[in-house]
Amino acid sequence: MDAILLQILNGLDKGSAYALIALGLTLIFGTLGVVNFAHGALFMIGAFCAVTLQRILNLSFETVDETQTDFLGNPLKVKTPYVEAWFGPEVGGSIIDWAVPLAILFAIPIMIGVGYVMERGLIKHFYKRPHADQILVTFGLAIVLQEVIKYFYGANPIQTPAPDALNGVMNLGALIGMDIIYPVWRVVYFFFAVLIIGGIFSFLQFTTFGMVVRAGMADRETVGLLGINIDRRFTIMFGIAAAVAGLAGVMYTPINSPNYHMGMDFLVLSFVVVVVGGMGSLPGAVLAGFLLGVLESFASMNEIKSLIPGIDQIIIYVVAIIILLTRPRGLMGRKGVMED
Amino acid sequence: MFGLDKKDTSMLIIVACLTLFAPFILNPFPTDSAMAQFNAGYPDLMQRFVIFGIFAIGFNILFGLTGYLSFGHAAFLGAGSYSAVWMFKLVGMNVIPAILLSVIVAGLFALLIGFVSLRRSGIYFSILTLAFAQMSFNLAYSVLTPITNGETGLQLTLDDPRILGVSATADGSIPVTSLFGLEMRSTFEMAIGPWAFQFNVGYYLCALILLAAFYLSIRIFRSPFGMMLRAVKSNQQRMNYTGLNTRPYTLAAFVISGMYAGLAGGLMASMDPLAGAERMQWTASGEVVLMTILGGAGTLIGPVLGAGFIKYFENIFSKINDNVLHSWFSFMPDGMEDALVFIVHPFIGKGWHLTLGILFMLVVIFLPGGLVEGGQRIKGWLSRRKAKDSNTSGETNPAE
Amino acid sequence: MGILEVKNVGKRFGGLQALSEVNLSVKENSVHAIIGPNGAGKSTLLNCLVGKLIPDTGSVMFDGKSVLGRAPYEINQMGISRVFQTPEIFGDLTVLENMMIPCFAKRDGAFELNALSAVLKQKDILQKAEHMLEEMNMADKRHMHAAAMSRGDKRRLEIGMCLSQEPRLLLLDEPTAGMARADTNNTIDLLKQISDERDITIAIIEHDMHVVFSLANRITVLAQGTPLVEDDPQNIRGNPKVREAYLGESA
Amino acid sequence: MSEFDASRRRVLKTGAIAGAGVALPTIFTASSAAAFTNEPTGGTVTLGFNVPQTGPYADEGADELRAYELAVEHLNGGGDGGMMNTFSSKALQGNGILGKKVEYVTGDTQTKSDAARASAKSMIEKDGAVMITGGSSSGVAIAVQGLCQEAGVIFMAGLTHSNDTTGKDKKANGFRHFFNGYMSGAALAPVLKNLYGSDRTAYHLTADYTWGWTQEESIAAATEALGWNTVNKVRTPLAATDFSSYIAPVLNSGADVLVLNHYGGNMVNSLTNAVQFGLRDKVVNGKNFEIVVPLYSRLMAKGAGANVKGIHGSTNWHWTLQDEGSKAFVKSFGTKYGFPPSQAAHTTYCQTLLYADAVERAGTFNPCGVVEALEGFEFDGLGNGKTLYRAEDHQCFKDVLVVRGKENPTSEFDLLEVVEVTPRAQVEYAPDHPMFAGGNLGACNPGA
Repeated sequence: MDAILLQILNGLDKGSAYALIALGLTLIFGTLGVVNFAHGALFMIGAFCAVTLQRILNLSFETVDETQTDFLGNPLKVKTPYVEAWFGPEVGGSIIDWAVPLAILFAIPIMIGVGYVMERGLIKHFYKRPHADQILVTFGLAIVLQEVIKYFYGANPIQTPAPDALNGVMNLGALIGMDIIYPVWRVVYFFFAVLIIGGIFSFLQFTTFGMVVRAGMADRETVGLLGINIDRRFTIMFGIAAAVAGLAGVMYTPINSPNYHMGMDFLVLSFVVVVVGGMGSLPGAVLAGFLLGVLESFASMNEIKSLIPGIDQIIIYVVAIIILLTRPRGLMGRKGVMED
Repeated sequence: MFGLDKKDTSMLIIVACLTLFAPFILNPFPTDSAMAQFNAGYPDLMQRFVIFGIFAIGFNILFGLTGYLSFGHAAFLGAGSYSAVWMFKLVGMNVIPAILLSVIVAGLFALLIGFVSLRRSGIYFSILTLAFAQMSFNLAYSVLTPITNGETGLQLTLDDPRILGVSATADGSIPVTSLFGLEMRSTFEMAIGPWAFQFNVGYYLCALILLAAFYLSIRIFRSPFGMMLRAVKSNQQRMNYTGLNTRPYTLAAFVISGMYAGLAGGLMASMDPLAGAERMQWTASGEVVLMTILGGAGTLIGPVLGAGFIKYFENIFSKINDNVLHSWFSFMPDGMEDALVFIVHPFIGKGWHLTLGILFMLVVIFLPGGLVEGGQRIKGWLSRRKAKDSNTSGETNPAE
Repeated sequence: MGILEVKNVGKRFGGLQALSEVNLSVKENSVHAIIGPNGAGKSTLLNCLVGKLIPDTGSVMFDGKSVLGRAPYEINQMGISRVFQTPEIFGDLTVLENMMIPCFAKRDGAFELNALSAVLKQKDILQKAEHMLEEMNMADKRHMHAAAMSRGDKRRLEIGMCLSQEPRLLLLDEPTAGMARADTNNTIDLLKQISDERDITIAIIEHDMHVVFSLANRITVLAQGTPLVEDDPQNIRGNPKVREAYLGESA
Repeated sequence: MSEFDASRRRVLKTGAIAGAGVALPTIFTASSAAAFTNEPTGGTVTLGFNVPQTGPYADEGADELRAYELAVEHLNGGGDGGMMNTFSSKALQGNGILGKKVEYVTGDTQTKSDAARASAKSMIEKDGAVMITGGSSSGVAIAVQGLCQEAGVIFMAGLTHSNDTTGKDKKANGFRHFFNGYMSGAALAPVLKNLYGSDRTAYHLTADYTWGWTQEESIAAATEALGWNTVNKVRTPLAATDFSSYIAPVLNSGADVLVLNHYGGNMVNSLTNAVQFGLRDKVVNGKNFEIVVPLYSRLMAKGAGANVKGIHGSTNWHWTLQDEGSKAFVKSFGTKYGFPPSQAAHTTYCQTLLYADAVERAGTFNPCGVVEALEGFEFDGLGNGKTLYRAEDHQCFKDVLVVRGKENPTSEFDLLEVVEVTPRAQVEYAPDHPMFAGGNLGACNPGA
């Protein structure tokens, strides 16, 4: 029982990353009708926002310590971060420690900016082009973005730890009298994802802006005819979708050390999620994200693996095939979207 | 000729000349010049050009004609490769049975996957094919290791039975693939002045098969079947209400293109008897999509151009290193040389992906019809210029 | 016995009874119009006839054979061709190719793996398609991309494509919807000519009374999913129930 | 036809043409003009450095490439000579190899068998490379080794740790300096026993492909021989990035040691995840829970950051070693590039020197001569103590390092500390050991 609860938790946790990425993808697809293969790259750029902030906070000046030597036998240069020099080791140290949460603030303007430039500079010209062209150009963009990151940050994973205070484990089962040990940061990540998803939904549901966007998603032409400048709003939505992907990336860095190809690792998976959820359906994307996360976790349980060897390698795809064959347009897809 | 009209015949002849004279065309630079780095006329790369050309031609029969975007075609390539290598392991080193088996196995595999996947269309179809291919890849990499040899890839060993051949040659080596005794790896070399050209048996076998595959694809494009496939792409609804059952048409196209992929896989294994699971990964499926669209989907020659373009970058640009750069720019003053090397450095060697990504984007942005459109534009521009020339001369003549 | 016999057909979508107790008999070689206000169930009925929808109850017989449970292409092969409200043609193909495809469907059936012979060698098909293009007065457009034509031309092409299959029943779904007056009259003339010259039954779903009364020799009025009345055009014109159905809708 | 310099290729061809009498194509198959594949006939010899330049191991590949460039510099007499000065064999003169200047070509393996073979083939067919070396994974090493055997060139493996490279898939033309899974197990097990006692229950998480399996098998066998118990061996998909669902069951499995048979990004993530789940703070069966990473790499350890502290593993070589060879190598590498070399850089540098030395001693570039010179070759001064290139399987036998993640690193390179240098005798095994059985070295192939 504990084990099952633990795997459900795990699944929700994995699912929150899938759901966040899929949500952004669906927002872009639903509003702009563009299949964005560079969305994984946005996730990756978000993660590197955290890395960058960590590096900025760790910018150091060097002092030579004659008592120690470096690996070549020269006097050791000791590095002291400016932040620590300015605010004292205590405060400075904790600022550095909180780099990842701070990176949220750092990442939002950057991601919206990246999204804006991408949409105005490139994607805009592809609205009328076939989906295949959109896939190709955004795929090319994804390669370029990840290679640029690789050029500056290298190919190895880069450790970006969570603040010490959030680094331990907590017992989630204490309330119900069970022993469910779970890392604090993962719980934070889950609630963060729920918050973002809730935020996006209420934004679309309760604001005029959101209403226009939803109407535009349903029937772009008609809304355009009403004299509403739908394009400008869609540009903003692209920025928001980029920010969602970016924040998902920022918060993900303590869970797994980011590397330049993490976007590609998530890309295929997030497309499977979006399609299983149903193209263009926001609730579908979120639902499918959590569903696949949970199923993936269950499939990695030893009991299930011993029943069907290798099931954890293919579970996502098996589920995708079953769902698509029984529900032609995914869980919550609309008819006629991306079917030709 | 060959049941083709004049235009298609001349295209076939052009392709035939290009492939048969490829060892010359691809080695334009003298062996010792700094530009020799850009020579692509060595057997392995030439083989890859034509093999991936075959793969892309087949993919284009499905995608270019019916519009069904399969993201799992690499699975058929992989299945073909594995079958061919198993043939070499169990039966013998002749390439003919191996290639035949790989085409058949890939065809059956495609029939199975196509039958299920074609129940959906659009992106749902794409994701179904992707899911099947990724499953094949993941299983081949892990659980199916007894059949696929997992990470390492299926290789020949000295203990293979090879019932119609020998397990090991007299000098204790693994025998090499051959066509009735003609070894695939044997190469004729010819030197003309500072140029060197290599003529490889394996390459010419691949090239002949490419020509056959290309010819077949022209026939399919021009046939009623090809027309039906284009009609499927254009309007399925009208197809159905015109008394035509679209499913068998798309399935036939899927199987045919799967068999092309199997043929490519079989040839790949025949040139180099190894089959790795990476051949089935989604990136490999994506690569053939890129080749086809980049070259020009739905055109006859486009996929072959796209295949050449990508393989050229992968194999030539990745091999340029700073040393080579310095030797190119060595005629310049030191500071300038270093500056140039510094500028070019991110785009070569380990940066070849970056260059490829940028070129993809440029082609897609400015040439929506792919490289073929680029060619047409140049042709159009030239003929306009010619027309203008003759016009102006026509105008000036009376004045004189 | 009509060529098309619809008996007791009912169809329900969730809480909405779209069709109930529909009985209809279309006589061979007649022009039969089905009219009715918006939401009367005309399109649902049509979709039940061509295999796009399967009715919950009742039967649909064409030439003595049931069409229920058959796929659209099978029903078409039985001899029913359909013209859509917005012309459905092969936009990426040339006009001539558009015309050849139904000819192939007629000659080779629902599927034929004819991958090696050249299209241009199929003389009989070419001849037939060219002939039909001439009949439709569009021979000069044969090498044009179908998508590039005017709407009226697309409609003519679609009708021509259906006719080249030599169907026994031609179903038209509001063939003049959204057309200018001149185009509408051309279409009426074309349909008249077809029904006069050919051994063909036409069933037409229409909104526009002008079209209905110019063409039909039998009319069924559908209201709220069920036939109100079936009669000759002159009788329909004066029928108070019909007026009520239409006025009631507009009020 | 009369103007040519002494370039290798041209001379080769001219010679052949002259032999045929007229300028007609010449057939290069067995027993034709050249004695062996790509025989260098000019004033230079070309080596092929085939390393991952794209993909997850690109940084490791870049470090290998640096080491190769350094080795070439030293072979040609440049720099400070590095380990050439400490190497026990003194055949190398610093004038290239056999008097021929060493040139090199580079390629990208992409850590894919296919791409690696394509790249190696282009080096052999286009650039005339007489030796191929490099790589950062066993799949690639085995694939390229097979190719080199067929083509008739020497393959000097780079970083490859699978038992199969010199076991089931060994080839006469292939040589491995790096250690392997069995040696990791043999070196680690006694240290672990001393540290954690002999009454331990281990849980293995293993990357689900051949390298992972051979390492899992080796470690499990070595630890079980010392009294440990293995409670479970769980295979994780290669593509997995989040290992939480595999880590979670460990908590309640009754195990008190977790063995992570992962490498590269997999290792970084699984270790990070395990630490996140608080495994290191747990007490099971009255003992502190421990994590072991059998194959350590400093480059990868960096990605795992503070999580590696106190975690034990094995490594082929580490830059803090204080023998003369290591010191010389670190000095010349560090001076040139500004940071210490990785174990991948070390093994590839050694392989290049070993090849060059073997050619010098054999007096020929002929692969069969090189094979003969390397087989049973015993040397010292390359950083791992007295080392033997065993003739039976072309595996190097040398000391293996057991290392631990350092608690208080003084720099970003100072992540591991050497706990024990396990002597060579302890990691040796019979050539027909079951974990290495099933292969056949075959005969050396000079190609052409």
